[in-house]
Amino acid sequence: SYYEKVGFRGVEEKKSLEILLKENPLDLEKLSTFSQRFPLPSMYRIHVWKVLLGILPPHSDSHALVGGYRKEQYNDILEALHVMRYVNCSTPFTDVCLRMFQLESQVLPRCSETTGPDEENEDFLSIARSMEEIVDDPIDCYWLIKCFVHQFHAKFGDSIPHLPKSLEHYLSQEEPRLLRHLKNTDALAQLPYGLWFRRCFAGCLPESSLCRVWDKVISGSCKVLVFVALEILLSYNNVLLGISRPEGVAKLLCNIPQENTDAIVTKAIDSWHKYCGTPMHAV
Amino acid sequence: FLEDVKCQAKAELQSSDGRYQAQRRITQLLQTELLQLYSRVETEAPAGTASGSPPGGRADSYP
Amino acid sequence: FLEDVKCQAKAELQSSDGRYQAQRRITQLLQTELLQLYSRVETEAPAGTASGSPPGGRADSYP
Repeated sequence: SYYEKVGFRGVEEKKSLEILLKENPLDLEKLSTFSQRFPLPSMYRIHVWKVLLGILPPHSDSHALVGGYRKEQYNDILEALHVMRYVNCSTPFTDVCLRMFQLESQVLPRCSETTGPDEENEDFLSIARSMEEIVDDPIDCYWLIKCFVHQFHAKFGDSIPHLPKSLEHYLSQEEPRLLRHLKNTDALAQLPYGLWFRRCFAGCLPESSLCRVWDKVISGSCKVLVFVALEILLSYNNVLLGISRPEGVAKLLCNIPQENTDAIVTKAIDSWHKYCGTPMHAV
Repeated sequence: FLEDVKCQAKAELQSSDGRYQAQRRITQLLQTELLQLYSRVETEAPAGTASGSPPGGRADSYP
Repeated sequence: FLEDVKCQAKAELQSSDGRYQAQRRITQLLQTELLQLYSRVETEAPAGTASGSPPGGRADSYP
């Protein structure tokens, strides 16, 4: 049956990942390829993310040493922010992470400069809130947020502005009628691109679905985001065709029901593999 | 030769560690200083007087 | 194999350095904060009042 097949495949995948994780040094390219092709088993996800984001080095015998450094760095920054009263015991963890990130990037605002709502900070906080749901350990969580955000900007910063055009292209192939409708009602320009392509669906998808998308982003693809957006549009095709006000479209898409998001992500990854090819080399 | 490379790496790591420890001691001194200064400012300007923003309230001003 | 050892050493050194750099940022912030606080204390307690040690001479001792 389908489930047996999927279950069997899952076991095989888990075994091959375990083999990859036993290598010393770890082969980052193989690990990336694995994460591009298969969903990461949740028990290994955080570890693989930490390796792919460079929080842990490829050599497993350095992990204890480097992990110790990461922990000290975290504690040092946190302590200093407490002493300088940027944070206190009641500051939400994600706000603490933002201050820590700002301190490290040398953009911590001075006390006199009251910062208004800032888009970039809001994106950071949104990603941080989702990461907080995925990762239990606060030290791991801070490092994952920091390195995820950093890598995303460094690697994909130039591609992000082109993703809406790319989405339009694939929508024209899959559902030209919906594309026409969105254009005619001026909704196309008002799709929640920031939520999709800058926040990587943080605050849009529940964490259980989100981490399967982030597997792909962390292992090297931002294109997958386009296909998640595409599948969201396709699964609300009929509803969207009935909405003529652009604000209505945005409102729906910013608050999609959280029940069938797993199916949306599965379809998105399938069509991403279909259009962009499955990374094939050595696993 | 390999031993040589390993020794060099170890020495570099040790010097990085030394720099870190030195900087950490400075930080701790400055932090102690800052804590003392805060408590002095707060003692001299008890609640009620408008002496700029109370440092304690600072975290509140962030979202 | 030698490359391997070098890579490992480099990764370790980088993470140790990261920790040092963070300390440096912290030190800088603490210094700025202390300077501001000292100048505030001086403004609020003008010369003549005995409000502890004169902060002016002390702040200068920071680089």
